[in-house]
Amino acid sequence: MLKVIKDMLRFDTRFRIAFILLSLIAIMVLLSFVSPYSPDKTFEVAMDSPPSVEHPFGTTSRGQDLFWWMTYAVGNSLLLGVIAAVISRFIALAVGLTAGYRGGWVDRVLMAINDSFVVMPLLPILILLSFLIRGSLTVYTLAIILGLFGWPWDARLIRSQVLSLKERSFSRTAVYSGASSWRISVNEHLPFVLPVVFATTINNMLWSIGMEVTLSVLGLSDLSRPTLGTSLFWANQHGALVAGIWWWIGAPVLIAVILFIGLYLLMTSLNDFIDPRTRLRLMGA
Amino acid sequence: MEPLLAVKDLRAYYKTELYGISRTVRAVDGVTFDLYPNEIYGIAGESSCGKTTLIKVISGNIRNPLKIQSGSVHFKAGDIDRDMLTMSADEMRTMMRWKRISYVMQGSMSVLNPVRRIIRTFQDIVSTHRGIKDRKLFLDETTAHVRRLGLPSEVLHSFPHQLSGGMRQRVAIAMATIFEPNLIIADEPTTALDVVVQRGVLQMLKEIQQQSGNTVLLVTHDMAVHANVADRVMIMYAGRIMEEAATETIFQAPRHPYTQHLISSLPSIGERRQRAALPGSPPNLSDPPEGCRFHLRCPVAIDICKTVVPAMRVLPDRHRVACHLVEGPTETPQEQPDATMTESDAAVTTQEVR
Amino acid sequence: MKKFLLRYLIPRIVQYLTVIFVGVTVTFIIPRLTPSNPVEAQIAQITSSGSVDPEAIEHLRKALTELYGLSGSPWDQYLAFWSRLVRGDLGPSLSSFPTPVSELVGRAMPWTLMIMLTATILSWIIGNVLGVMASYFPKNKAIAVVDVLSQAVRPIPYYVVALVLLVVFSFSFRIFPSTGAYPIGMLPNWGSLEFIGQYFYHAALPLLTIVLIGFGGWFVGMKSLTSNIISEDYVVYAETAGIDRKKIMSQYVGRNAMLPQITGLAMSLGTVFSGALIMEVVFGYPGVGLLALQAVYRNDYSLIMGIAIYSIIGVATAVFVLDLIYPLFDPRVRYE
Amino acid sequence: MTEPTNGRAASRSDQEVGLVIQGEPGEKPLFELDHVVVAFQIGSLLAQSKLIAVNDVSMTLYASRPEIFTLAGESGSGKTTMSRLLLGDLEPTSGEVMFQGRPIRDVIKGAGRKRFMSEVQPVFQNPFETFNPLRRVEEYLFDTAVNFGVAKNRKEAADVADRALKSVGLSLGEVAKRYPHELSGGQIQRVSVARALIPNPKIIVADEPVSMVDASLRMEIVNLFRKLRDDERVSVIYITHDLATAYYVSDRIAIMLRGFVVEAGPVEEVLVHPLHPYSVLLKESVPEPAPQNKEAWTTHITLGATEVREFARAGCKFASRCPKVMDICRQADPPDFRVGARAVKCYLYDPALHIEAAPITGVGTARVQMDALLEKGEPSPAVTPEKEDVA
Repeated sequence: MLKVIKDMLRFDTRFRIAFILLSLIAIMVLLSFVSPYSPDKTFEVAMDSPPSVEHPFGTTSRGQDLFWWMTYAVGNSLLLGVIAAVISRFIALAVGLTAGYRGGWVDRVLMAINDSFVVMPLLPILILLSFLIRGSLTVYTLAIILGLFGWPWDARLIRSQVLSLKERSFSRTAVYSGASSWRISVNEHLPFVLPVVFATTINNMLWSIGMEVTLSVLGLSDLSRPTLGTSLFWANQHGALVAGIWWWIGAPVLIAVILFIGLYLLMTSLNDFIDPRTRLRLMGA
Repeated sequence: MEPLLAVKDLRAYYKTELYGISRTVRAVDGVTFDLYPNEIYGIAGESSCGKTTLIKVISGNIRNPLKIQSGSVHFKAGDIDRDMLTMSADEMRTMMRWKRISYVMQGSMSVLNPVRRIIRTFQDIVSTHRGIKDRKLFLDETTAHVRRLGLPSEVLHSFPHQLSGGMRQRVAIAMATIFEPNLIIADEPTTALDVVVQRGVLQMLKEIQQQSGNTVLLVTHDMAVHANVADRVMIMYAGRIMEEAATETIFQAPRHPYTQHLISSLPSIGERRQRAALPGSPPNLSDPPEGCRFHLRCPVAIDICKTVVPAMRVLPDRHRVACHLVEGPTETPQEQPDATMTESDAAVTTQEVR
Repeated sequence: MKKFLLRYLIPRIVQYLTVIFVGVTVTFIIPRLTPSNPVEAQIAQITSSGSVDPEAIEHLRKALTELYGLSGSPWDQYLAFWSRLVRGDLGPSLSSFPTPVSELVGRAMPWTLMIMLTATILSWIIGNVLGVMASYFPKNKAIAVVDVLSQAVRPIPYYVVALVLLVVFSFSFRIFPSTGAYPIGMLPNWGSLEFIGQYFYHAALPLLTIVLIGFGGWFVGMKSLTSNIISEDYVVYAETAGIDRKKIMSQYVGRNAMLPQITGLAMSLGTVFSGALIMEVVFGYPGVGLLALQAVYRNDYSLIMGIAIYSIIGVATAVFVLDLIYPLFDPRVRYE
Repeated sequence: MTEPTNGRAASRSDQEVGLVIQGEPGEKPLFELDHVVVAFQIGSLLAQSKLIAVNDVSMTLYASRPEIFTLAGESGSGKTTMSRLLLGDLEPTSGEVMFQGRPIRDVIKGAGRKRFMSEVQPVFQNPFETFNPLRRVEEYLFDTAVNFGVAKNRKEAADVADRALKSVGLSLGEVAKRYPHELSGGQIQRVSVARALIPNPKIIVADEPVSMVDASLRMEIVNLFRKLRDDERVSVIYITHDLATAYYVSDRIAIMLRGFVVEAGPVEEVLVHPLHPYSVLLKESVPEPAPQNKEAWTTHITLGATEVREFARAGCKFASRCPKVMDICRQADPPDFRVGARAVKCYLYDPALHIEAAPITGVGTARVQMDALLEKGEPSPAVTPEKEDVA
């Protein structure tokens, strides 16, 4: 594992950049555990002071130190992304594998529903849903909701992967070796399906963290919890842009850019690395 | 007679690098041969013997990671008398492609643009090389050309997916011959086809060659096809030429142990004597054996075969054999021995293979 | 023709109806699965602003229950839901009572669609053209810059990109207006040149945003498609035949790589539409997105419901239209 | 059959016509196909058409008479469908496939499936697809040994695998820890046969096992089949388009065309003196590896690829290309006519028609109007050779 990271750091610029950016994010998340300020308290520091040595990102009109608030925000946003990704992975795998392996009318029905969700504009539906439960909305419930809606694209990908694997001769060899369908999926197909699952995980995290930003800006989330979205919500509420408190908008935007570009580059570089074709080429095929 | 195409000591390698691991596949490694006007020259060999790479070089399809290490491909016909490897992409396009050298690719199923009618590809080719002033005239000429080759003119107005595989391969041959080029390269033209269709396609190719007197370079792994179509045959193994001779000689009096084995193992209807199988398998070209590349599988190998690359011997009737057991004058210039590997090559080919 | 109808058209129509069916059903089920009761929430909001006669509240409760289609068994509600939908009657908006929801959405939708469709087509074309060029001229510096730029913008959430562009172009440099589709005080009048000019002036930044975010995806997709297609036999063949490189790029590589991109466009319209809504929120553009924001702020449940349903129908229809056009580009579908 | 073949007569060979042969007295045939038809529905639910991939095929195969049995034909002839039928992947649309005297649909029910697989094993066409490129090939040998109860654990399985590999001229030492790409096509194909041998099957169904193997390695596979038949008493169903290796290795052969077995019998007879005009054409089209006759092979004008609509036609599927075509050929499917030990589906051999037995030559000289190529009424197997595999 360490060797892999070392190799990729040496030979893949994208991975190098991703590594640096995500290290910054990781440091921020860790710092939140030693934060001198509680994220729930307001008016602990002077209001509206621009970035300084004491307050690296400045302070807000709510009297909060923006840097330390952002350390919580990044952590919460990442947590939301991970939960949503894990939940949607389970659904995507279940739907994709079932449709791919069962085939026939099961496949047709599942894919008709799946494609409907792919095509549908999800934002209005998410607005409706969050609107109805906004009283009881927490980071966790929002993560679960996003997880429940974030699977269709990936289920489709997994299904098509399974369909092509099923057609390959080695699957039939496994059948005639007396292997059970369960063993065939695990031994023969998983090494090909896992890279797809992995790549889509990061992609899905990007999607759900972005969606949280959107819903929060509309006021449809737990606004007392710091996240990338609620940071922007409060900045908007206090008219930070008009009032010239640029750092209040700037800090979350900067962090978001670092986080998203970092994750995206990590995904593309890992994508190439865990592609079975790369593995085969590295083995000398 | 002067050769139409003279390939001299050609070395073409694939060089790749992935996460710090470099590999050099020495697909064509010191190949010398001549093509003459008005002949069908066959290249035979197993998978990964280098024949496909050789064709890529001759047809001017050198793309990464394929790199020319050394050698020349000299073309001489009409006003052209040059090494093709020194030509720029533009020179290749304006002087050589399709006017002088055309190409019938492997995989007739996929060489035609699936979203355009076939006439449009003809149109692209003709307008690039000759220009189309009068569309009606172009249509008439193309239709006449296609009909002359025994194809219905309707094929021109079809999409590729509407034609059968054999028909598509014939269309590809019609395209390759529209300007009557000096050299037609046919790379496994019938591999995916059924035997009945294969026979028809090869007959068409042979008829065209006989009528126009040009040269056809026919690449196929199927020795029986060479027996029936080619005038001369070259046998490749692991990136090198093992033997080259007139078809009759190759089949009736082969000298190289590899050729001898290939010929004697061919089954034929009406004869059931036991055919021996050759032990082992072709070497990995990213780490080829020293000496003769065939020595590991050769039933008659002697010590020298393990260390020294056999020189090409020239026997009567343009019969060339690269084997230490064959007596005869060596060809000049002598092929370079394996030791010409440059330092950088030595560094990158240390990849563990077996 | 009959075969084409049966093999191509009917599955598409079925899928179109499926999307609408699934979408409408989801929007029907969601409020009934959530613990909150929109009627009670509405009443709580009204009573909190002052004491109201309990009898009036009871009356209101009944009216709202009827209005939201919450009376009767779930199955009755579901059927009633469909029948109202077919009649195009989704009840009145509560915040702009008694304007019907369909009228409000109908008024906002053209603004969204105009800008979204223009921007989508633009970004699709720009992304695809640049994508083909990127893999065909890998050494071109300008395209390399575009490549990096698009890769950098692509992962960042819509809202953040829009916000940055708003700050840069209308706060820092004041090139474009920061809000609205036309100046405040002006009345929409498509006959007046001044209005049309103002329309384009106001639409420029939102348009730019969607294009900037959108083209990256098409660019990356096209680049990987073309890099695959470039090694397809028919391209290698065309190159060996010496056919003009520009012609190969457009007629051989582009034409074929375009087909999956059209399918991709159809599949991504929902996402693009969602993005357009976010853009409107940032730029205060008077489309469906802004309407949704207002509905959220004003607690207008029926309006949000209407927006969700009409958005689904609108996007599904657009996808269907695209599906109908597709055979024009792919002869294999047309002639099979 | 024009004559019933039931009941034993004085001479066994007297009773054997085409694909139906006799076993030991009282022996149940290993495989018995009785007028088997396989039809595929193709197209969507609303625009269906029927493709008959296997049409009225009967044959028997006995464990007491291990043999190499060739199914030969071009793409779209139904030979791959036949292999799937014998492997129990498919059930016949009509007719019956019996395995050891029981209908195959009963045999492969539930746990019986595994028992059936231990008797009938496949070898696939593409050696580089036979094994998962990301798994070591020996895993498949161990899996097979353990799953079929030949070995109790992996340690025992190693011995079993080694023994199986030795019987194909390899050893576990040569194969151990290797990935498919580290072996040659010929080696993998032999490992594939070794794996198939582990459960001690009575039949191996090999679908084009050498078509993707290099010439110098091809004979070792084909010779291996002979060895299996003679030493291990395993029958091999050899499915191929290559008549030369078919002749070299097999005992009986069936020539297939559009789902029909048009000619079947002992390979020496069928391939040396083919009777059906299609068999003649096929044999004439095979290039002989002898340059002496090259002029003949390349000067006859052969046919265009007019097979496009043949599936749909009534009567003999070869009628549109046949130089000896008669009116009756276009009206009804020819039945099997007996000629010696052969069965030939051609009216030329109908004793009732009293046709002079003249040798068929120059089948390839007829030219057929090629515009038929452009009709696309039926799915063309020439365009999509996998068509016969749609299920």
